[in-house]
Amino acid sequence: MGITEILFWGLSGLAIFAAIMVVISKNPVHSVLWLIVVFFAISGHYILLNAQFLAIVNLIVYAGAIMVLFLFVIMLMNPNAGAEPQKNMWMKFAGVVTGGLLLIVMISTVRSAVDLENKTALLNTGNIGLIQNLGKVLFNEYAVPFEVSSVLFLSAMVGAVVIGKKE
Amino acid sequence: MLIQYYIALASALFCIGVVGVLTRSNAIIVFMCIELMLNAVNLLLVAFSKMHFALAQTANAATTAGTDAQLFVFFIMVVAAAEVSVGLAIIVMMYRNVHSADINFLNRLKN
Amino acid sequence: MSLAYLVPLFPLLGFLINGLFRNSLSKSMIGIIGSGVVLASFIISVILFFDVKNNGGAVTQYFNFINVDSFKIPFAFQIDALSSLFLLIITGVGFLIHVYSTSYMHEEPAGHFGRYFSYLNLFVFSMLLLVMGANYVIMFIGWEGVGLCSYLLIGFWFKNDNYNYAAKKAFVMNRIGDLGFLLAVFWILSKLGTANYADVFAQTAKLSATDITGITLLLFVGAMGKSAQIPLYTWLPDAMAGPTPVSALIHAATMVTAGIYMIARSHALYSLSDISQNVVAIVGLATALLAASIALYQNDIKKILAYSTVSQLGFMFLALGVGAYTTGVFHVMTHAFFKALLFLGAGSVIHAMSGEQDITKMGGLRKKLPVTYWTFLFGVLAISGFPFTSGFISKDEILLAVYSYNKVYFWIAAFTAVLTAIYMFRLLMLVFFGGFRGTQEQEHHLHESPPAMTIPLVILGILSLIGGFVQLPASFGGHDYLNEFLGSGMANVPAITNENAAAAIKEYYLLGGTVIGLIIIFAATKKFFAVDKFDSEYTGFKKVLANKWYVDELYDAVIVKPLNSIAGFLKNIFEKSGIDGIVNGVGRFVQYSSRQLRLIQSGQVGSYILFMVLSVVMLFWVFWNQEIIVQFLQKIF
Amino acid sequence: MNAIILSAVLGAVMMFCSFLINKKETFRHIAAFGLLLLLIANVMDTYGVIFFDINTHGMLHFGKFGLFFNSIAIGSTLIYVLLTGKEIEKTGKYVAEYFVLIFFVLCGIAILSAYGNLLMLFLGIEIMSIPLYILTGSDKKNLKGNEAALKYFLMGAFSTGIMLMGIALMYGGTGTFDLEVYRNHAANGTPSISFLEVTGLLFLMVSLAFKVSAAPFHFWTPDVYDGAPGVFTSFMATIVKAAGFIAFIKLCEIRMQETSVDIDKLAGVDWKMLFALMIVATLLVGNITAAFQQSVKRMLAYSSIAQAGFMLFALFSLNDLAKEGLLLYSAAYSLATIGIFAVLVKMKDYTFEGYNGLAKTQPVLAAANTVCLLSLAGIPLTAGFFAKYYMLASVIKTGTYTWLVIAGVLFAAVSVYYYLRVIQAMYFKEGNAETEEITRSFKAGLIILSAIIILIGIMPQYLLYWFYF
Amino acid sequence: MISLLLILIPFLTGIVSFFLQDEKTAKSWALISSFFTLAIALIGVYTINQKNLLSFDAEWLPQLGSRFTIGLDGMGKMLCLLTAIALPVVFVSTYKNEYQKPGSYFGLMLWMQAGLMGVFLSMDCLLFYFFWELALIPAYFLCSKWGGEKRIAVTFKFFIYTFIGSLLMLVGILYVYFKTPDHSFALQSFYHAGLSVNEQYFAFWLFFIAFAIKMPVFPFHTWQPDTYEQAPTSVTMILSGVMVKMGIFALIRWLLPIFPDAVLKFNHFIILLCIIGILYASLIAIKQNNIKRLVAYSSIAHIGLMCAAVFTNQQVAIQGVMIQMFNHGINIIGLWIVADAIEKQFGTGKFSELGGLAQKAPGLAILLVVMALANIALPLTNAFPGEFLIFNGLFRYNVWMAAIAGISIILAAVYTLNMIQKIFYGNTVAVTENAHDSSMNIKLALVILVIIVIVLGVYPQPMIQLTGGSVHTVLAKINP
Repeated sequence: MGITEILFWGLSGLAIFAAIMVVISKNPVHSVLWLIVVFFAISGHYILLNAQFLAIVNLIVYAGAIMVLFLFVIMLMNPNAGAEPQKNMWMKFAGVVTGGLLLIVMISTVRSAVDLENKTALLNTGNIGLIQNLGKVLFNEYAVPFEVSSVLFLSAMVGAVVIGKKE
Repeated sequence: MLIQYYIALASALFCIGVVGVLTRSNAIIVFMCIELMLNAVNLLLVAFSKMHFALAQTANAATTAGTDAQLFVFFIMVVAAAEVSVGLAIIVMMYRNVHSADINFLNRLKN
Repeated sequence: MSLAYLVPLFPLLGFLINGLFRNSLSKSMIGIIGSGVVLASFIISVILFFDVKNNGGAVTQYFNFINVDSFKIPFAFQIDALSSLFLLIITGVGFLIHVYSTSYMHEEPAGHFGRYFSYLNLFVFSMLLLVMGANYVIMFIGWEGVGLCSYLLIGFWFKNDNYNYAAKKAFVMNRIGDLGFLLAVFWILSKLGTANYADVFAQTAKLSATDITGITLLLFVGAMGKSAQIPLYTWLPDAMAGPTPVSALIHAATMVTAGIYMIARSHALYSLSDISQNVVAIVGLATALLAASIALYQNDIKKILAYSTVSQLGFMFLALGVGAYTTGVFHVMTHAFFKALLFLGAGSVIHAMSGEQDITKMGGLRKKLPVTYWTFLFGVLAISGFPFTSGFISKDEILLAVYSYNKVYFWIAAFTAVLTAIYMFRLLMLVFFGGFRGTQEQEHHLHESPPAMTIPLVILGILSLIGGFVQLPASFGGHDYLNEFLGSGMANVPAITNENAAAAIKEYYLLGGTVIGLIIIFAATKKFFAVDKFDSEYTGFKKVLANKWYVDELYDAVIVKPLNSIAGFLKNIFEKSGIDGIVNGVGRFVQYSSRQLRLIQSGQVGSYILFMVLSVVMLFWVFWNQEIIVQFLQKIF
Repeated sequence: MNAIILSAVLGAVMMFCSFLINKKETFRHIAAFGLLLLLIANVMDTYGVIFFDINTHGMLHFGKFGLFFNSIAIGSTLIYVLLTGKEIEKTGKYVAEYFVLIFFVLCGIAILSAYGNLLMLFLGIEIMSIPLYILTGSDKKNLKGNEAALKYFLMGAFSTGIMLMGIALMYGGTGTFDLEVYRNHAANGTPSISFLEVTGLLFLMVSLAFKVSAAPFHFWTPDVYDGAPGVFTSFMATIVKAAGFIAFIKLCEIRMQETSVDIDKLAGVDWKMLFALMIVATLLVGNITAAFQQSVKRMLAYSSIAQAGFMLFALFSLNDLAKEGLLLYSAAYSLATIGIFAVLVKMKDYTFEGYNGLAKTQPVLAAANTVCLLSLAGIPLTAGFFAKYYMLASVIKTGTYTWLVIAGVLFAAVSVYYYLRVIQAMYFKEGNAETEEITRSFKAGLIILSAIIILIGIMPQYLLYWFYF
Repeated sequence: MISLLLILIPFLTGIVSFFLQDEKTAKSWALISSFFTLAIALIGVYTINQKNLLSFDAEWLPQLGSRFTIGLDGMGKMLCLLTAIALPVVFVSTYKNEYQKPGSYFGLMLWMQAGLMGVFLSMDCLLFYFFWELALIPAYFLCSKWGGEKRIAVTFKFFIYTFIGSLLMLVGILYVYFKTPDHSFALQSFYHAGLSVNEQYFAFWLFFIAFAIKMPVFPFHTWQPDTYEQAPTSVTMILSGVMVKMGIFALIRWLLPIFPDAVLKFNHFIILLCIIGILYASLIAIKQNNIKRLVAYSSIAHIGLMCAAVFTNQQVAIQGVMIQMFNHGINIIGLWIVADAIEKQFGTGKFSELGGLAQKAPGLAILLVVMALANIALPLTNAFPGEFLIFNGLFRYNVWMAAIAGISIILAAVYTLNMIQKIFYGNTVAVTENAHDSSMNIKLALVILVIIVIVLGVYPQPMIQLTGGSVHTVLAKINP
């Protein structure tokens, strides 16, 4: 059991634990913080998988920008308002059960997948995750989606204006 | 590392996100759980990319197989960011009108 | 022969003229037209008759009525011995009754007067079609036509609902018979592909025994309806609701004998099936007896005559059943004379009694209405078989035929004949003898009927006295001309001849028997019924007879009521709640399920997503176990 | 390509108009003009006149099918803008922005009709959806609008998550996002079907089923269509939904026509059965629930689900008839629905009672509405008939699952029930329906619309003529 | 050419009629149009078929393999003639009725006629389906706009019911279409569609249910009495006189030749169903207290008889059905005219509230009696030859069925005479106290019908010859 394995299991455990905390913690602010922890753990996985670029972007975009945005909004609507009215127990229970079922189904599917026999994800090595490679591909094959995504941003921007702007 | 582990991990995170969506009623937290789901997917994609890279590498050393998955992750992040901006805007709009971020607070549309 | 089509044509014209212009024409005009057309066709019938007598019958075809691949039905007339004889009866008696009607119906307003005569003409037309048709289909046309006319004429006074019911009853019962007739025709058509008498009788070889029996029995069902035999006889007494001349013409002289005509016509088939012959004989006999027994205790003059008609018809069927076709037909003729006479006489009486029909309220009319009395007497003598009257000759010919066929039948028939005499004399006595039992003003304007009514009476009286001589047994120095005449028309039927000694002896027995019997009956009835007071309170068995063996009630309970209740059930329960209930139920179910289904749309995002995820899970499950489901689906569809 | 770029550009242009011009009407006219340009550009594209020749590296494949659909979508949008542009102005103060968003939606649609790569599918769906979230909530003070927007957004985002999971799994199974590769893979390598790929396809199917509001993923539809401003509902319910179907059928083509149930050999699976179940569910929910609605708008929302059920027939039987039929259906369905909504938004009262006696007060509206409704019901002599005809025919042509067709027609009969309710209200019930003031041009537009519907219904060959590729 | 005119004239005049506001104009316009159509139809009946003359063929939907093919064969001629006669008679008899929006009313009537004509003329299955619906939709609007007080719900039921039927038929049509060798909807290719026996068994029902609902045969009949009662009488006349014939016509034109094996398999069951229906309807008719409902049920009985005869697979029977279709149309229209006259005059069709009309309205009484007698197929009325042949064929098919079905003859007599008696005989009651004879136009219409009744009753042969050919073609298909 090398260092990578230990890291892998540690990060996985952390991610799952943090994710659970996101779901169960009462205070929205806490769940935001726990979510950030999840992101860090996932970035850790990226680094393990030697996808540095994504690791960084993940931290910057998610943990940095998006989560801050979330925090702003939560602050904007005073935090203790986050003490949401309890959903009825039944709903919660049903939710958990359903989620569990989904998990079981997915796992079982994967387990019964014969074509995944001893396939591994290459750790530490493999330089496809490095920027120079990604950049090359992005601006060659992926030029069109890259450009198209600008439309997405435009519409998001317009939308934010239309919705968010106070009259 | 066996790919099944990654799949299992991603599925777990994904399902936790789903559970959150189902159990919480604060719009923001629900939305956060959705983000969680997206991240699970991202992780899975990266893992797969490395898997396919590994497979392809046995054939020829200089392969760049699996790059597209990582780029896809990149795009997911992009889209996620855009979605967040719109989503939060909507939530804020609702908050302005009803001073609550509870998804069940407004329940005029039914049946 | 070329004139044949004229015979029905004249009445048809009369019908059209009287029908269309009934409001514009004067009564006398209508009467003249009405009777004139019948007279015209009578004259032609006479010509045809002698034509047939001299140079045989013939079939004339006019146009294709129905003409499909599997069979052709021409619109053709057949004039032969049988039909020409019937033509004479129909048009002759018909003419007399028309004349009679002109004065009998004189109180009717012009419109109805015209309607009456148009119906009457229409009847004559259909009756002529019936007898002249050269195939069963044409006969059927006339068959239903006369039924219609009898319906119209029974319900002639349509303001009275009972009359309407009587009319309806008559029509419906006839229809039951008609169905049998129709099925028989189909049977013939499907076997032989033709309905022309000539062809059918020529190809009887092609028919199996069952075919013949079936056909003949079904035809006989038709005859039951038309000629009022058991079990379909009950309409005839009710039919007396119609004007009396109508009863005379339709329900005594002509229409009701259609059944006899039809069987005589298809004798070629009947004589091939002993079963059906026997059935005919038994039914006829039973009917004769039953009707006679009922007639004993009726008080309505027309009802008595009606039942006597039924009974006489029974005699005719008996004759046919025992194979004495010509005799049957002969009795039709004589019966036409005396029964028409009796009805018209009764009409004259009713006329005089200003509408009264209950004989217990009459009495001693013989002085007031001499002509009516005498003619009526002739009629009574004839029907009760006073020697050498037409009735005697025809009836004892029947009895002889029956005797040679089956002794039991003979004795029953003889007994029935006695009954006939009894109720007829009872009628005679109650009406014309004893003291008057009616009210003052009835007595006040008792008067003999006008000549227009009496002349036909006289003619018919004479006919019913001497009309039988065409068939006077050789034992009395006569010769059966009619048998010869008909026999010529009726292939392969041995004409019943009375030329042998054995027959002669029986003749004398019968003669003696009748004379003695009649004298006794005359005395007895004179003693009992020629009275000043008569109470009609019957008890015990008499009551049963007076109530006609409760047959009507029986039918009502067994057929009419159940049918009604079934129909009611179907209409009110089965249709509404059953079928329509299901149909509307589907709609209601949709609405209900809609109301339930929309509750799933709870309006809560949480539950929506919950359902989505659940269905994703379901989808996976289905997906990985779908061979099960596929098999399941294949099982269903 | 023309359509994608031009629509994006036009969107940008409208954005600038929004602060260069301040007369509301002009936006409408510019938009209409822009749409016309777009239509022309797309038609030229169809016939090989391509303005921008870009190597998309297999990201986009421009087939006649997709381009035809673009023409239909753009054309119906044009009609939609011409008919109900006025109402758009009434929705809020950001008139130009609404048009911008509509253009962006069209851009997304153009991408969806041409995507050759799951990435483009993802982007297209997002580009199409995000503006819709906003349009749904565009009437900001209206709480129903807010609720609808929130629901739509949350569930949309969730379905995006599902879709991404699907894509990830498919990648895991195949190592690529390229549809071409999938297709070849399906063509030559059926036995080596990968569990991950199939699972991923399932996830993708779910998310797309969500977009086209097929039961049991339809729950957002009634609420959103009901809550959103009528004008935008009309847009969402017609063009957008049809686009969803186009994306769906392109996806189905890659391997969902496999129908061999042989689990132990892992050789294919019976997708048809899944679709059959989904179709029955959709028809059931849509028709049955619509039957008891009180508000016409909501009834139309459910009926749109029902119509989706019929369009799913095309996905069920992936043959030539299905594709032509889908085009015809989206054309007929869009036209009819746009007409109905155009009338609806003019009504003061959206309930059935609100329609009572419309035939007296506004005969033209009533007549046009009747034609559109009959078309939706699929009565002959209207375009709707041939749409349904194609759907049924395509299934019967597959020779299997005939019971599905029978179920379909039975539900069609149910649909007649609630469509006729509107006609009854308009023609046979007493009352005087109140409408906002109706302009001549509006009436003229309606008449032309119904004329088109009937024309397609009587002689569709002239339209069909183009579809045979 | 003629056949095209038969469709176009009513259709175009109908369109024009929508824009006519004034009552008189609309009425006379419709009347003129219908008479013109009648003239064309008569010409059509008496022209010998040269291809270009009677039939018309044009490109329609090449992609779907459907052509606009219409043509007149014997059966078509007869039914087109019926349709063409029906409209003017109806218009004349209801000339005095008031309608709101007369323009649209008559427009829809004419469209309905166009649809009916199309159904009888079309030689292409898709076209047939089109006209089948085109005939239905105007009927829907007519009934629910101008009908009685319960009209909306009732008509709704009627529409949905028949619509389900026609949708099933559409499925059947497509099913057969894909089996045709040349993927075409043409009549001939349908006749030669190589359907396996099992396919026939399946598709047969899809077609049959549609037709069964249309005719209607028990147990699909429940829409009919209500609709006939609620619909405006002139529409009812067309519905019962002509539209129900669509079902029987379709049986003979489409069902029998396309699914011969299925017919031979199921006919026993269907005939049984029909006979049950006949007795059922007759019994219910006996209990009816309302002239309209009575006529409706009697119509069900008659239609059931025809349907049964169609499936006997007997030349005689089908020949009988052919002429009976026409004659039943004539008779029932006559009965409806009387029913309408009575209702219009006294505001009620209930026997219990009527009586003694014969004294007040002798003319009407006589005409009704003739019509009623024709309804019970008395000899020398037009219905007799038809029923004679039908029963004959039924008898050839199965003696007992013929006998049982024959009971309906008796029951028919019962309820028909009931009606006559309750309405026209007996003494007058309060309602009919100061009744007057019906107006000239009604009498005129009835007289025309009566003349047809008598003429065809005495000399049915021409009718038989007219349709003989079609019978042969059909039977040649079933038992080659």
